[in-house]
Order: sequence, then C-alpha cells, then structure tokens
Amino acid sequence: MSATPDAFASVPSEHTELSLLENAWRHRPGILGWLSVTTHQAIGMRYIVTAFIMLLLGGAEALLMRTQLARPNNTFLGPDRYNEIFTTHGTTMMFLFAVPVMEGMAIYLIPLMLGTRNVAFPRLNAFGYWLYLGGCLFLYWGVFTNTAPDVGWFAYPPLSGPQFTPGKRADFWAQMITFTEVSGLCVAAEIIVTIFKMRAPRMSLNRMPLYVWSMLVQSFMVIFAMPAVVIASSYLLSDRTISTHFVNPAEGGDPLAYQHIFWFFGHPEVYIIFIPALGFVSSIVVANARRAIFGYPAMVLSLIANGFIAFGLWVHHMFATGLPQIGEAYFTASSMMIAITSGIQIFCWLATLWTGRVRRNTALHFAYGFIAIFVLGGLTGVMLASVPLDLQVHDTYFVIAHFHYVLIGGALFPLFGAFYHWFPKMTGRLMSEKLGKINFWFLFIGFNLTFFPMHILGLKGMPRRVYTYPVEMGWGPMSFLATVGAWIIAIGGIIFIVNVLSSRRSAHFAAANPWDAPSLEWAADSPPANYNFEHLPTVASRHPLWDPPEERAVVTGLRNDRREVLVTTLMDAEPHHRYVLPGSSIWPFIAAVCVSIGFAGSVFNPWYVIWGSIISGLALIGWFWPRRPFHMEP
Amino acid sequence: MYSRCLKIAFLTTAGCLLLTSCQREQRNLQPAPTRLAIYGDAARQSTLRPGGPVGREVVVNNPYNATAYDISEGKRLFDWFNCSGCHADGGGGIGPPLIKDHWIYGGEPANLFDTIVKGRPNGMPSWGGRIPEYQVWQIVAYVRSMNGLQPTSATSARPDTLESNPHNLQNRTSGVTK
Amino acid sequence: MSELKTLDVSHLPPFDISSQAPVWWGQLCIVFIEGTMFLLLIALYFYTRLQVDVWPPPGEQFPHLLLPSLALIPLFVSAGGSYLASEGAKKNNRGRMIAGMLLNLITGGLFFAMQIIQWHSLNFNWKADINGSYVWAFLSLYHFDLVGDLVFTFVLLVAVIIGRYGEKQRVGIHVDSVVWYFLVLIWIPIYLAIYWGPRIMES
Amino acid sequence: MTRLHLVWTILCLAILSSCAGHQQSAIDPAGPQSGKIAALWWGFFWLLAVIFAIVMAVMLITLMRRPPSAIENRPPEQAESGLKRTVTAATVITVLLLFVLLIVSVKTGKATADLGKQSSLLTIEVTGNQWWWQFRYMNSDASRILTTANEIHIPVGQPVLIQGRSNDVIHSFWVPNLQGKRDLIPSRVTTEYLQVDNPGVYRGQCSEFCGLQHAHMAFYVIAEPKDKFNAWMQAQLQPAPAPTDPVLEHGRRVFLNYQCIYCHQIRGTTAAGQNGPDLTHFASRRSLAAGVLPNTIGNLGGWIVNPQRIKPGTHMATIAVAPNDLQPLLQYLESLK
Repeated sequence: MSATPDAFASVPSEHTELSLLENAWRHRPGILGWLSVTTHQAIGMRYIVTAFIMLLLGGAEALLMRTQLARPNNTFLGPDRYNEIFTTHGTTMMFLFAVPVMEGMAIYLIPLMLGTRNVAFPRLNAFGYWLYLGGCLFLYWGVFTNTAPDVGWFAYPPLSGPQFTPGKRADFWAQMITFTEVSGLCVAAEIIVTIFKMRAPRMSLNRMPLYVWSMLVQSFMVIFAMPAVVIASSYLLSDRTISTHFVNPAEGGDPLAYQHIFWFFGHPEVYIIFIPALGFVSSIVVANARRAIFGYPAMVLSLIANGFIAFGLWVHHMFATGLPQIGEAYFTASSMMIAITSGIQIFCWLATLWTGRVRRNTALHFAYGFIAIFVLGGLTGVMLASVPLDLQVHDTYFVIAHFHYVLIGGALFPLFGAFYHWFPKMTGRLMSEKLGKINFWFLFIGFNLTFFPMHILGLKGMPRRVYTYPVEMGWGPMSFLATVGAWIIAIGGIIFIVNVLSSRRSAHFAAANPWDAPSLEWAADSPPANYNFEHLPTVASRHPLWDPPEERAVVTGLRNDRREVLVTTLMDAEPHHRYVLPGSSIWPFIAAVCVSIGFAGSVFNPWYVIWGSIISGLALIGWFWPRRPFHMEP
Repeated sequence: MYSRCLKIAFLTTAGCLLLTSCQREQRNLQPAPTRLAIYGDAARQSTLRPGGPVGREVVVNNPYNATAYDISEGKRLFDWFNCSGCHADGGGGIGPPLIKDHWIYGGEPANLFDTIVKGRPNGMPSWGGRIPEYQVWQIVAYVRSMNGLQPTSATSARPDTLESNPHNLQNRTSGVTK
Repeated sequence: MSELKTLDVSHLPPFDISSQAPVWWGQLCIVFIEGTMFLLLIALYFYTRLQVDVWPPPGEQFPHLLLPSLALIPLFVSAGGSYLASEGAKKNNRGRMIAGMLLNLITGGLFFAMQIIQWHSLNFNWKADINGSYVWAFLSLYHFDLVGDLVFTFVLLVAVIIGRYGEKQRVGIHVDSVVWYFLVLIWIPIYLAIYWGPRIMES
Repeated sequence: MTRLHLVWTILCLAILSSCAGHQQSAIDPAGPQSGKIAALWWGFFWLLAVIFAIVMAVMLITLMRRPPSAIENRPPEQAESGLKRTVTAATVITVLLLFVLLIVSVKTGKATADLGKQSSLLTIEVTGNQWWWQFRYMNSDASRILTTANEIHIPVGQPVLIQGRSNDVIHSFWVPNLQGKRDLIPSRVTTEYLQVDNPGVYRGQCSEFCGLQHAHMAFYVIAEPKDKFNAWMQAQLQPAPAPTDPVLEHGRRVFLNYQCIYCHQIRGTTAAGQNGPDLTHFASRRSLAAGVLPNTIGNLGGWIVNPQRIKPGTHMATIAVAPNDLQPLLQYLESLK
C-alpha cells in the first residue's frame, strides 16, 4: 500500500503554536480529570467499550438460554430464571448495546470525518455517556438483586401491568429505558448540530461521506422515535407506581394503545440500529474497492426514504391482534416498500465492488458476510410483511431467525467490519488479518448454524419465549444444532477479543491512512490527538484524500490558546464564525448522578421525581453558571 | 490513597444495595403442603383468664412477609375464594372493612391467621382444612398490604379491575380517595 | 513539502448571536423532541377517547373553561417578553434584556399560578380513570417543562443583573426564545384537547 | 467462498428434509385456510430463494473476478452508464416483484379471513387464562351451552367461528395446521374463522408470552365427522352420573371435602367452582394440565400431589391429600368419561 504523501502536513510554524494547542486540549489529571473529560474521542471510546461489555453480558445470557433449550424438558433453568434471562438478553442487546455502540462510533468518527475538533456540545456529550452508564448499572443492579425484568423486551401490558408482574421487575425495565432514551436523544441532537453546522469548509451536502449521511438520518429518527418510547415506558411506570390507568383494560385504558405507541418507536428503533451499519458498509466498500461509490445520489435518497418509511410500518408487529383488514393491507404494502430502499443500496454496493480493485481484508469479509446474511434476513422480512404468512409465523422461532438475521447480519457484522476498518485509526496499530479472517469464519458459520434452523423450528410451530418444549414435538435436534452454533459464535467473539488485546500492544504500527481511504478522518494521525487536526482541512470534492495534493487547503487563523472550531453554513459549508468550545468540566458528571438518583429513586417512591428534579436543577445551574472570563477577545 | 478509599466506598454501597432487595423479589414456587397450626388464643381481649398466669405469648411471623410474588398471589386468592364477596376490595360490605387502624381480632399476622383458620362470630367462615396453610399466609400478607403494613416496593399499585366503590380507600399505600 | 494553500479565518468573530449559532439548532432539536411527544400524547388521547363511548367517564364533569381561557393571555404576553429579551441579547442592550426576561417571568408565573388554581377545580385525580390519567399527564408534563424554562430564565436574569454575563450568556438568552415560543404554541392543541375536546365530542 | 456455499446448501437440504413431522406444523395444512397459507408460503419461498441465489451469485462474482485494468479512483462516467442501466433495471424488477407479492398476499389474506356468513355457525368462545384454555360451545338455548377445557372437537368440513377473550393477560390462540393465530386480549373480543377438512388430532399452543408457564399452555383440536361430533356433544352435555361403586363414592366425597370445589366444577355434584377447568368429562380428554401430560391415572396422581413440580408457578394449589383418600379420588376422576 503506497502511503500517499501526508496530505495535511503541518503548515511550517513555530513549535510554540503546537504546544499551545496541546495545552488547550489536554485532559485534567487524576480521577476528577477522568470524570470531567469532554473530548469526543475519549467519550466515543467509553461508549464503545461500555457497549462492548454489554454485548458480552447479552451474549452470556444468550448462551444460558441456548443451553437450557439444547434438549427437550431441560431443567438447567427454571421458568422464572429463564424469563428473566431472555428479557434481560433482549433489553441489553437492543437498548444497552446496539443503539449506544452505533452512537459511540458516531461520536468518535463524525468530528473526524467532518474535519473538525469536537462535537457541537462537548459537555452534553459527557452527560449523555454518564446517563447511559447509569442505565447499564441500574438494570444490572436489578439483575443481580433478583429484580431483573421478566416480561419480554417490549413488556406488553397487562402482563407487565401492576397486577400480573409483582414487585419492581417491570419498573426496572421501564426506568432503564428512561435512562437510555435521554442519553440517546442527547447524542442525536449533538450529531445533527455537528453535521449541520461544523463541517469542513466547502463540504457541501453532496460532498458528505455516506456514513455521515447515515448518521444524520439515524439521528433524526432518534429525535422522532424516542419520544414514543418515553410515553410507553412512562405509561407503564406511572401505572405501576402511582396507579394511573393508561393500560388498565377495566378502566378504559387499552393494552393495544401501549402496543401502538411502543411499536411506533419499536420499528424505527431497529432501523436506528441498522442505518449506521449501512454507513459502515459504504465506507468499507469504498475504501476497499478503491473507487467512488456507485450511485451516490441513489444511496443518499434511499437512506432518507428508509428513514421516512420506517415510521409508517409499525403495525406489522400487531397483525395477530385482529385489526381491520384494510389497515393490514396498507401496512403490508409499506412493510414491503422498505425492501426497495435496502435493495437499491445492495445493488449499488455490488456495482461498486463489480468495477473496483477489491482488496479482500477482514473488514471487506464482514461486508460480504453482511450482504449474504442481510439479504436473506430482508427476504424473510418480505415474507413477514404478508398478513396471512405473518399470522402463521408471528411470535415463533421464524421471527427470531428473521430479526437475528437482520440485526446480527445487518448491524453486528458491519460493526465488526468497522472495528477492523477503523481500529488502526483509533489505536495506531493494525489488527492481525489472519486472526481476523478466522474470527469472521467462526462468526459466519456459527451464526448460520444457530439461526438458520430456527426458520424451520418456526415453521414447525415452536412458539417464541418458551423455557422448554415436549419431546414429541420433534424440535430437539434443531434446537441442539442451534445451541452448538451459539457456542461457535461465542468462540468467534473470544477470538475477536484476543485479536483486539494482542493488536493494541503489537509493534505493527499503522500509518495515518493504511487503507488509502478517501474520507477526512484518515488525514488525522493514528491515534488522533485530542484536537484531531492541527489545521482544520478543507474539502474540494467528495473524496478529499484522493484529490491531488495541490488542490488541498487548510484553515489557518483559529486561536490555539483555547478550544476553537469553525462554524460553517448549512448548505455549502462556507465559514461563518469561530466557535469557542468549553473545556473539561465535572458538572456533566454531577448532573448525571443527580438525574440518575431522581430516576432510580422514583421507581421506589414517586416523591423522588420532585427531589430528583430539584437536585438536578441545582446541578444544571452549576453547569450553566457564567464563569470568568466573560468576554471573548476575537 | 484517594482513589483507594473511593473504590472501598463504591464497593460498600454496591454491597448493601445488593442485599436490600434480594428477599423482596423471592419467588417461592415449591410451598410446603398443609400443616395446620393454631396460634393459641390470639384473639383474647384481656389478660383476665381462669387458672394460673399464662405462658409466653407465641410470636409468629408470616413466612411470606414482604415478598411481592406472595402478596400478588394473596390478591388472586382473595378474589378466588370470594373474600371480596363480603369484604369488597377492602372497603367492607357485608363483612367489616379490612382497611382500618383498629382490628376487632388483632392485626398481627398470627391474629389474622387465626381469624381465617378458625373463623369469627357474625359470619366469618372457618377456612381451616379448606385452604392450605401457605395460601392462608399469602392472604394474610395481602390483607396486611392493604393497610400499608408491607413495604410499598412489594405491593402492587392497583389491580386491573374496575374500582368497585369509587369512594372507598382501596389501598392505604395509594389510598387517596377517588 | 509543497506550500499548502491556506484559508484564513482569523477575521471571523469568535461568537455569533443568531440562528447560525450551534446552540440555536440544539434548541430546535429540543423543540422537535418535545413537540413529537406532546402530539403523540394528543393522538393517543383521541385514540382512547374513540374507544370509549361515554366521555368523560361518569362522575366527572368537564374541566371549567373560564380560568384556562383567561390564562392564555399572560402566556401570549410572555412570548413578547421572550422576544424582547432575545432582541436585547442580540444588540447587547442590558436594559432590554432585563426588561424582557422580567416580563417573561412575571407573565409566565401568572399563567402557571392560574393553572395551579384551575387544577383544584378538577373533580378527578390521576388515579380516577383513563380520562384523569391523560388530563393529569398533559398538565404535569407541560407545566414541568414550563417551570424548568422559567427557572432557566430566572438564573439568566440574575446573572445579567449582577453583571456576570458575556457573549455565551447573551447567546443563551437569544436562543431560549425558540423553546419559549414552542411552549406557548404547543399549549394551544393541548388546551383544545383537554378543555374543548370533551364538549365538542359530546354534542 | 464457493466451498462455503456448497456446505451451506447441503446443510439446508438436510434440515429441510427433517421437517416431515406433522405435529403442529404450519407447512402441513389440514384445512382450506392453512392450505392457502402454505401455498402462499411455498410461492414466496421459491421466488425469494431464486432472488437470493442471483444476488449471492453476483456477490461471489465480484469477489472472484480479477479487475481488468488498474481503474483510477474515479472511473470515467461512460463506463458507469452500463452499470446504471443494470442497477435501475434491478430496482424496477424488485418493485414489480414486490407488487406481485403484495397482490397475492392481500388476496390470500381476504380468502382466509372470512369464511362464510352462514347464520347457523358453530361458535366457540375461547377464553385464555393463565396457563389453560376455557372453551364454551355457544348455543341460543342456554341449557345446551357446553363448557370444557384444553380440548375441542370440531365437525369436519364446516366453518367454525372462534371468539377470543382473555381473563387476565394477552394470550394467542394458534393451531398451525388449521389457521393463523389470533391474540386474546382482555377487554375486547377477537374473532377468527376455522375450518378443518382432514379429520385428525391437531395440537395448538399459546404463542403470546403470558408469564411463568407460557411454555405449557397447549390444547388439542380433534376434527371428526359430523355424526361423531354430535355424539360427542351429547355425551359432554350430560352431567356426571352418581357413582355406584363404593370406591368411586369415596372418591367423590373426597373431591367434595377438599379444596377442589373452590376452583373446579363437576356438573351433577355440588362442586361449582369457576376459577379452574370444568372436570365434568375430565377422563374423555387426551391430555392433562393444558397439554403437558397424557391423561393417565399415574400422571393425574403426580399432578394432584405436587403440581408445582410439573408446572412451576401454576395456580393449582398444593393440597396434602391423605394417602387413603388419594387413590379413590383418582379412580373417581378417571371415571368421569
């Protein structure tokens, strides 16, 4: 790989300029300093590492479930423990792993890809992470004190209502969602503002990388979908603590109202997890096919269309509740329509790979694995869109196979590909390609061995969420096959961890642009300094690092003695004004602790809502209280 | 030094948090079969009695005290055995109200157990031998939860049924009238 | 190393009090989030309303109309106060900023007080039934937002009065008007749904 | 990569062939509705399998082929136009195929949903309880309304209306061999039509998570010719006869003295509990405890003595039946044909 001349070599300037910049962006020392970090690389890495630990916990729960289901009438787990574990598996994977890891990657990569130094609201970013961490600790405090939720990851009332779920189990589920949705909204808001206002000069909307487009669409979906789950979890929480009647069938409440509002969030949620993965695959394919993406406008339009249609098809989760047929026909149509937008993207990737000089590294292996698995998952999705078929396979193992194909295949495989693709940028070292390919094959074969038989189990009538099944049903052999597959996936996961740990310290250093990729994050050095670029880059085309060096320009004139970035206009990214970012601050951590106390306490005693909001108000006042120097000299 | 004591502080708080709610969420699915024990004259009104001084008063606590699952089982049995027929949902009807401060025959678990097992004059039937002992204790736990004598984290906020009498004090813990 | 072309931005101001400021867009995101939540809640209120044939459930009269309708006036005036403050912040005119924020606080507080009085006239609480749950959900969520924003304005007012303010605080005052305009506008559909909804549906 | 796909296809064929078992299988129809749905399934399956194969083939080719020349990072526009045509063609084909699938699916949906508007329709009211099924054969003459549990008989070839209710949480009534599933939601009635053509015994299972024992909430549908069905109905409507044998008489007294009467009903005796299944013709049922155990005297004994061991969390009480009372009780219950 011929290393192109370092694109943005530092403009010759005295040594003092650089040391000023490093001083302005240095983290404070000690524990207090660690708690008051506001640079996007550090917070992005914390999101990714915490989410990865949640993936391991979710994976362990999956292994426990598979071991219990390995053979009929197994007594490895009782019904109560099994219900707790399958609910915690679903909740951890959906709310504590998938969305946060996609947001963590975005927090890390977006500022780099846009050629700026931090996200728009650094302290809000820190606050979002601490609240997410609070959510993880809150749920797992419940899990380890026998108060894990046991009503499924979408907690349908009246089963999750006050009468049929005693104790505080469903409350822990509902309040954990409050934690993660507030954190998700914080990240979505700052990603939108960063993309709109802080792009590199002349990076107009049609020159943005596809990953940035996918994160923009995802963030808007978070903004419009998360309030729906705010309502759904508040319905449940207020019914269970202050005895309101939102979902009480006897007093006019309606369990279907809960289902409608939950799935109005639920389906966009799975696209919130899946759309960033499309951005990962686009970046990997462009970098490793060594050519511009085929049909850039088609890809952008299908991303945006995907975002809109995702809000119009939630009722396909409720076909079995006996809704009027006309409505079902409409939702069949909209559910099938969304296959078109994904189809276009698959065709465009294949066209890009068809005419590119393909470099078959591990990241591209995961991209191929994604295409293979996701296309199959998408096709079973088209089957589920048809009402009569869905009535036969809804809430069976066929559906479990479908959504694991589109979630593991659609999101986890591109995520692993992204790890292999951006690991050199994040740590400055290359991962071992040999171990990477072994890891891929273990995951690919283990995955198909686990989830393909589940299609057949579903067709043979095995319902979802059963802690055991009778011998005479004939489900034993394929369930055992699935369990074997699950353990193979576990081995694949361990190989990945070994690869990561061994590569972090390896002597195999990575250059700034090991894959010779076109986007701006490869202009920063590996790993990037806290300020990313010494001089912010400008952009002349959709592939800045593939442009001839003489066309590249850098921004000068930003003050280096404070954390300054450039704000550019929305459409054509013309420089508009300089924007001074806040430095390290402990207040986001304090505010997050106060909000967490309020959330966690209100599960046990509704008055905590009042006390919690008072101490959180004080913490926020401390956060926004004006500090010297008030006036900013130009 | 500073970071070490922070770790210790964190571990102790995590430890005690772990212990507090372990017992409240216990689900005892294998109850012991019937063992009908009668707890002396739990309902005696005064200490006057023939013969010599009485032995030490038997103090018995409810094995299902403060466990959320058993209180909700108690609620189900309260409806299944038609206790609500006379006591309504705690507000009283033909039978006396169960949400009150002064109990005619005593509010301790042993007293309530005796009331249910032996029955009381003026219409309270004797359920001894009819209902297994563990279910009697569950009903006792539920009746006490109506009066807020069980931790609120173990009691359910409301039933999924129509509030039969809008002005009754259905459940002391959430007990604001309609 | 070939001489790289440079784009000098040192002439640009270090801040900007206008809709180009990133914080302004942040407030816009809050408006979208809150707006979606309230509109979804209103949609659910009417979804539930159409499922039930008797509304409001027996034993509850319609919420009174007089006080909430009167309360609309201070609410709209407070929007004017917010506009005044944001213009003052733009031109760094301390007097206008204080006047605007004071007007906003007083009229906002008046609206909140009238609403609190009106709460007592409701003869049902959130535990009564589905109608009670929804009406109290609207009232509590909306007024929680309102009070939060009033406290935020009060803190900024104190900062400006004692002189501890600079460009960052002026941007804060300017962009806070976005959220306040939204709070005033979103109250109209909620007001119509709670107070007029039952009456229109009845006839 | 081709080695992988060889392995994968062999794996698929091996697994597909093993779904011969007809128990509770959606692709082994026994009625007009499940027949249409199974046909729709195979139509979808083969069409989408072909599409999948094409896409996989294209993907493999992009992996195998050697790039002809070192194409610059930004290929000239005209080389793209060939690709543009193929991609737009592929997209148009996708849209058309999806439209075809939509039409076929909506047509099948309409055909399977409402079978017939005859007036004299056999109506069964299904009520889901936490972890067992209550079935009531509705009849204009109230005395002919039959209440039974966990097992229904249906006349062959005649549409049946299923009215779904629930006493507690959301369950889902589903017999894969006969029709799609319908949720049972408290506070509303969901309806579904069912028709069976081939007589036989079909197992159904609750398919909406409903708590601790959701896994053990099955039921049986027995389709039989009209005359056998009428005979069964007449037998079920009769109350339990007073036993003559002293052991059965002792069993009956045991049943009436213990706690059984609070939950169970046996027509012809004073037991009239509504909380649990109706046991008037208990012995005529194939299974015990909602499809968990075959209905034999040994299983019944194990179930009565300690139900929590068989269905942990079940609402059946653990009663300590005295040893000399247990056997007569079992004899009596097994005599309720």
